[in-house]
Amino acid sequence: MPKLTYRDASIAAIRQSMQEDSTVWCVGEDLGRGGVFGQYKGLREEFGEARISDAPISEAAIMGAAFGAAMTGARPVVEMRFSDFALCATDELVNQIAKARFMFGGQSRAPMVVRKPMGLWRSSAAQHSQSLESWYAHIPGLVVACPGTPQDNYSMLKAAIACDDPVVYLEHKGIWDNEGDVNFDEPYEFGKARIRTEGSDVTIVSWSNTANLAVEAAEKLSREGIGAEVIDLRSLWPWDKEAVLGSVAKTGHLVVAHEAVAVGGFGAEVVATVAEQAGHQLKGPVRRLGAPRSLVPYAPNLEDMLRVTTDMIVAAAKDTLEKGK
Amino acid sequence: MPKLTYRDASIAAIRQSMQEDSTVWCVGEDLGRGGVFGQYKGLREEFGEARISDAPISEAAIMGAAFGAAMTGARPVVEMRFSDFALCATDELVNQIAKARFMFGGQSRAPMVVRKPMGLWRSSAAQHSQSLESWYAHIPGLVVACPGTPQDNYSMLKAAIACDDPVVYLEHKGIWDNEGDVNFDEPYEFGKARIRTEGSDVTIVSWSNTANLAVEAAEKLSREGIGAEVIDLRSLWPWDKEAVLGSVAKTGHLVVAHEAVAVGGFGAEVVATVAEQAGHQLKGPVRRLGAPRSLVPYAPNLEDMLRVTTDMIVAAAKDTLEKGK
Amino acid sequence: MTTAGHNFERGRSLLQMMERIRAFEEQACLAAERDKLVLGAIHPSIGQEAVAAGIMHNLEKEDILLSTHRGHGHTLAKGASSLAMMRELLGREGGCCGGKGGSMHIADFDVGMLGANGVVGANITIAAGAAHAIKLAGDKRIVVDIFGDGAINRGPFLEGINWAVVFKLPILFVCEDNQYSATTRTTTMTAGDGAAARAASLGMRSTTVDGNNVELVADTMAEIAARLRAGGAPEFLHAKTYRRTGHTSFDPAGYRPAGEPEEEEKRNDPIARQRAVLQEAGMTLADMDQLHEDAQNEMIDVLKQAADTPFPATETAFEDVQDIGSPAVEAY
Amino acid sequence: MTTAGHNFERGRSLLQMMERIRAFEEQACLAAERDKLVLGAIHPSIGQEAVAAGIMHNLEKEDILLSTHRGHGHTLAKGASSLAMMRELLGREGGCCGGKGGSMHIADFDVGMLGANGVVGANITIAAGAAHAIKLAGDKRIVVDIFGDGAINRGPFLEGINWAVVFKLPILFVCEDNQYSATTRTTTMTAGDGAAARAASLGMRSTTVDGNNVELVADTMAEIAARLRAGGAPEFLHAKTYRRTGHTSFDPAGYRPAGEPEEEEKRNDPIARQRAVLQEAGMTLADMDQLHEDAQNEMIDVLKQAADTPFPATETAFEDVQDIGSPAVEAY
Ligand SMILES: Cc1ncc(C[n+]2csc(CCOP(=O)(O)OP(=O)(O)O)c2C)c(N)n1
Ligand SMILES: Cc1ncc(C[n+]2csc(CCOP(=O)(O)OP(=O)(O)O)c2C)c(N)n1
Ligand SMILES: [Mg+2]
Ligand SMILES: [Mg+2]
Repeated sequence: MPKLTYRDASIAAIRQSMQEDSTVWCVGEDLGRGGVFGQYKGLREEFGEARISDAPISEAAIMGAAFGAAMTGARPVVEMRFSDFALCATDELVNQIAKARFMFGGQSRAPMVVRKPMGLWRSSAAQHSQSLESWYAHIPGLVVACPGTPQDNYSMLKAAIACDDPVVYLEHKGIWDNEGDVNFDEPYEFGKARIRTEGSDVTIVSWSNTANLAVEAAEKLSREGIGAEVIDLRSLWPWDKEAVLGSVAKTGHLVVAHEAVAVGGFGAEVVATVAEQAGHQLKGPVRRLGAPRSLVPYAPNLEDMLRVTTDMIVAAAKDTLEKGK
Repeated sequence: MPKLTYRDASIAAIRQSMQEDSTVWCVGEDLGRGGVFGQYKGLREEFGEARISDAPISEAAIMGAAFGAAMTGARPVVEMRFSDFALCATDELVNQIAKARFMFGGQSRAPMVVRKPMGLWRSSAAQHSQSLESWYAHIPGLVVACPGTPQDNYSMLKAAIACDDPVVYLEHKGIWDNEGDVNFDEPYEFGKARIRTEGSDVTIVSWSNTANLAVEAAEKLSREGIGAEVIDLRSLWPWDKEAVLGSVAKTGHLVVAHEAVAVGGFGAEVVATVAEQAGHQLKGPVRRLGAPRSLVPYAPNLEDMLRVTTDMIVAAAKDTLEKGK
Repeated sequence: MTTAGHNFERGRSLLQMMERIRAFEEQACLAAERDKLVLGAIHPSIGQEAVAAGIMHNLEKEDILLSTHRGHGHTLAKGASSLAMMRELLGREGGCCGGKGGSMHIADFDVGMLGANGVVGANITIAAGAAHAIKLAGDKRIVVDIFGDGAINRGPFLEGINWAVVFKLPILFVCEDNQYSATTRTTTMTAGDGAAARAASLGMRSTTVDGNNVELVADTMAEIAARLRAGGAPEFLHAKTYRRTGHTSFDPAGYRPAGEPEEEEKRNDPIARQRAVLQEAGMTLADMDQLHEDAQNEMIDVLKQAADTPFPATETAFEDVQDIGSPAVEAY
Repeated sequence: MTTAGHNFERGRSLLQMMERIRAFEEQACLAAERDKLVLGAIHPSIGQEAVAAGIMHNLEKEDILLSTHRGHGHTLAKGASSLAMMRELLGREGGCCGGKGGSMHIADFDVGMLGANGVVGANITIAAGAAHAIKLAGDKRIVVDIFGDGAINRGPFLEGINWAVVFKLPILFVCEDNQYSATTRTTTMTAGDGAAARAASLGMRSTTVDGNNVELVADTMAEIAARLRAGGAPEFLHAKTYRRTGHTSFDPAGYRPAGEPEEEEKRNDPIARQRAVLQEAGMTLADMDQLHEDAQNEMIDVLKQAADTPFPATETAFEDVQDIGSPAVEAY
């Protein structure tokens, strides 16, 4: 099994998809030079400029044109550079792409992947650091993917390109260099979580890079004899309710942790679902971790005030166990 | 006390604000002819075209220009016509308006109101019917208002125009003709809910037009001897946690109902907050009502499948009471 | 029987299509106002039929069309079924979008009509993308995107046209300029010399035509289509017309100068003008009246049939959202 | 000592400002690369200083400026403190944005500088709005908005310029054309004749200048400013320059033709060109070298001071979000 970075895993997924299907078309600014994070490196050389297309600084046109192409036989992979810039194409994504198949009574499909690197990236400040996954989970018609590991960035991106729905594909821009084993044959099914660590004392639900922190937290907890089950949801729509409810039935304790602002974050959906469907199984108060409802500052010490850390996850897990006694 | 429609209450609020403060400036498409729902009727005649400005079909420019003006001494009231079209100006609202004061270290303010008529309006279909209030509640820097009655559309709009933060002001386009008493002297403070009906058996939390349905539901319930406390949050950021937690402490039963899609809706935030902070006080499972994660169809019978109704609220209240026994 | 040089068959068929569009929309307005059978807004194109008829005459079924909220005429002229369209307006089973889209989202992918759009200007970039896919696939089809004069003030106008020119895509952009955007006279909100000047500044060949002269629209479109099919660069057509009705069928449009629509109807009706042309070319009044009557009968019948069609099955409210995580299979 | 007709004092002050901008950015790049004190990206404008100096020379403190991610030079020339700016780049207390914005959001409202912007093109509509408020208030100030050549492909370019012309606002839009957008040569992604042609199609008076000739930029801006102050219509300035560095200080920019930046530096450095002009006008080399040294010393000192300044107090991470529902007072 090769060891790949999160970045290279995505390149491998695209390369294989493009080799297998000549309708796959990547489009975005500066793709010819490998993309702003190098996540298209080498592809222009292999597939040429018609299939690895540079684009003008026209996010609305990139998104809209990719959609028109998707309805007309292409399978676009759209690069938005920073998820923040995708807000320049919100009408296209939310009013057009997500709704067309339904509005047109099933006549069309939008088989496309919208790559939107998200999250904190040291001192990128408020316009280059957002995590808005909960927005997209709220929009019928969209699939929402948040890979956290090289393996998942390979298998989820392949699955996203192969599927006929529009997929909002949120890579975390802080972990392009993370390395891990990648099994090219590992299948992925949207809506299936990965149990990152097993445990029977407390359930920790997370996704994207925060799931990596949750794994670290579980290691720390295990040193104190606490068994944490870390569930990496991987996709937020659909999301693996069964895995979460099953784990909570076992542990009776729930911590949900993500990098996005807590208020209105997808953690609220997870907690609310558990409260509705399994509230009686909870043995301690649920704990939800996310950023305060403040903006991402530039200065590193201020930026750190917005972060959910491994230690915060550890503390939250202990807190719910403590209070549940 | 005059009886006014929801529409006329908003006109009265704007008129008074414009009389009191010469920097208030309304801008949007077709405002000169009174606005698409008549919610600016008569104002052009009184204040002239410089202050009740027509605009090109340029939502991004309307939003962006209003912001630039707000930083330069004006107090814009921006009309987006249908909240859906505001998605054409998402970068402006979310990346610029919400973030500027913070990014610039407090040097600027954006005292502006963005009016976005939202919600179901018979057979307007998927691009003219959305309710995205949970999106805006998730964005630091924004205040989010969802008035449900003529009184609130008067006092909340006045307060929104007077305040120095950007306010996303979501009127419900299905209730422009609703009538009610309006007390021009009633003050409004953001973050204070209105207890629409008092009761000690079950807490029903809602906002916008769904709060009106909740009041109807409470009347039905009261005929069956069930006392429902209907809390109309009115603003979603800030929102009145104290009122909700206090009521739940009393009733032990919670129903949250809104028109937006349930998944990722603001109901999740309310339920999650209660689960975190008062889970132990719940005597029955919480119930969350919202639209299924489907799009709004055109045919009236299909559209009705997406609606949260009075009867559904009644049933949910009874269900949590039943299960709590 | 025909004057020299005039393509009589084409002229007749252009008139017939305009009559059908007119009749369809008249019935649709009656369905809305008289019968209250159309609950959403409809935007009639009465008086603008020459644009639809003249352009679509030169398109093949495989060619692609995208349109606006005011798109009944374009859709019908592209070959969609009037019955399926009327059913859609009434939100019925068998509507071209299964009753889920309504007038503003009318579409018939089987005849290459990829949708009206409820968001002004949004189809400009989408249409460019359809043309992009055609070019990527090495297809020979062409794309036409029609939008209103109001749309030229939205960002996608710039972004979509720049895109089409940069990638040299097989597409024609048509600005159907009816002089109004909702209740606003568009020129009052439009800087510079308007649609064609903007298109030209983006490096696009641009033609301006009298959009109520159906023969001229058809001639012009024939040339443009030929150039596009020969691999030419994208083009722009500015078709000048006039919106005779209110913005929607319910809008009395009192904001227009008194007498303006009446004057336009008298002087500039595309059907009347084409009848004059055809009369000149030797077509009898009786023949022309027959076309009118046939169109009327077709659409009266279509409205009747549509009104007799049941509403869609309620479970379709959750169908065709998405395959993965569909509300039809997921609890919510 | 000066040649006839040449405004010696102005020329000297233009050179001085360019030297200060150059020195500031050289130090900022050192702070980023050598000292690792700047953690976010910085976008140097080395080689483009004439645009900032020439335009700002003609603005009053009360006039308003909006800029881009590449905005250090504009901000300094508008009168911001170099120390507050350097502190901002290093994310320190006393930075002009309290360390919360960094290079891409640099702003100094006290000198009318309403912000750089991390979103390409976004300031175009915002700047139009600032001018709108000025007009509503009956003020006499003018607004300048500067953006790059890449921004002309974004929708706000169309919408913002249309807006300014329709409402006849006191604003100058400047396209600072350095020929590149990130790693792309902008012309490869731009249809038609570019910035000035587009502005003209929107009804705007448009001037194109050699943006590395600081005297010419200043002369042109003096005329434009006079027209705007006299109540004239909004205008457009296309300033041609060249991006000598990579897109960010970390970008080696290997995608450019070999020798291109070196050639530009040799032939077209705005500072060298202005030195030649001033020498011609009688300024001594020693005087010019002194300006250079003063600027260098100022910025070396500024970097030292900034590096010695503490980071902001951590509680400021929750301040200045909003008054109502502030995270500083609300639990979350
Ligand atoms: C982005 C957006 N803004 C506003 C509207 C509301 N609206 C619908 S049609 C219309 C006028 C459009 O004018 P024009 O483009 O000239 O087309 P016409 O109606 O004249 O055919 C407006 C403003 C909309 N649908 N989308
Ligand atoms: C909307 C948006 N898209 C993409 C980017 C990423 N980006 C930052 S600067 C830049 C290039 C801008 O080129 P230009 O406008 O010519 O300005 P320059 O950098 O040359 O000064 C790009 C693509 C962005 N910041 N905003
Ligand atoms: Mg029009
Ligand atoms: Mg540039």
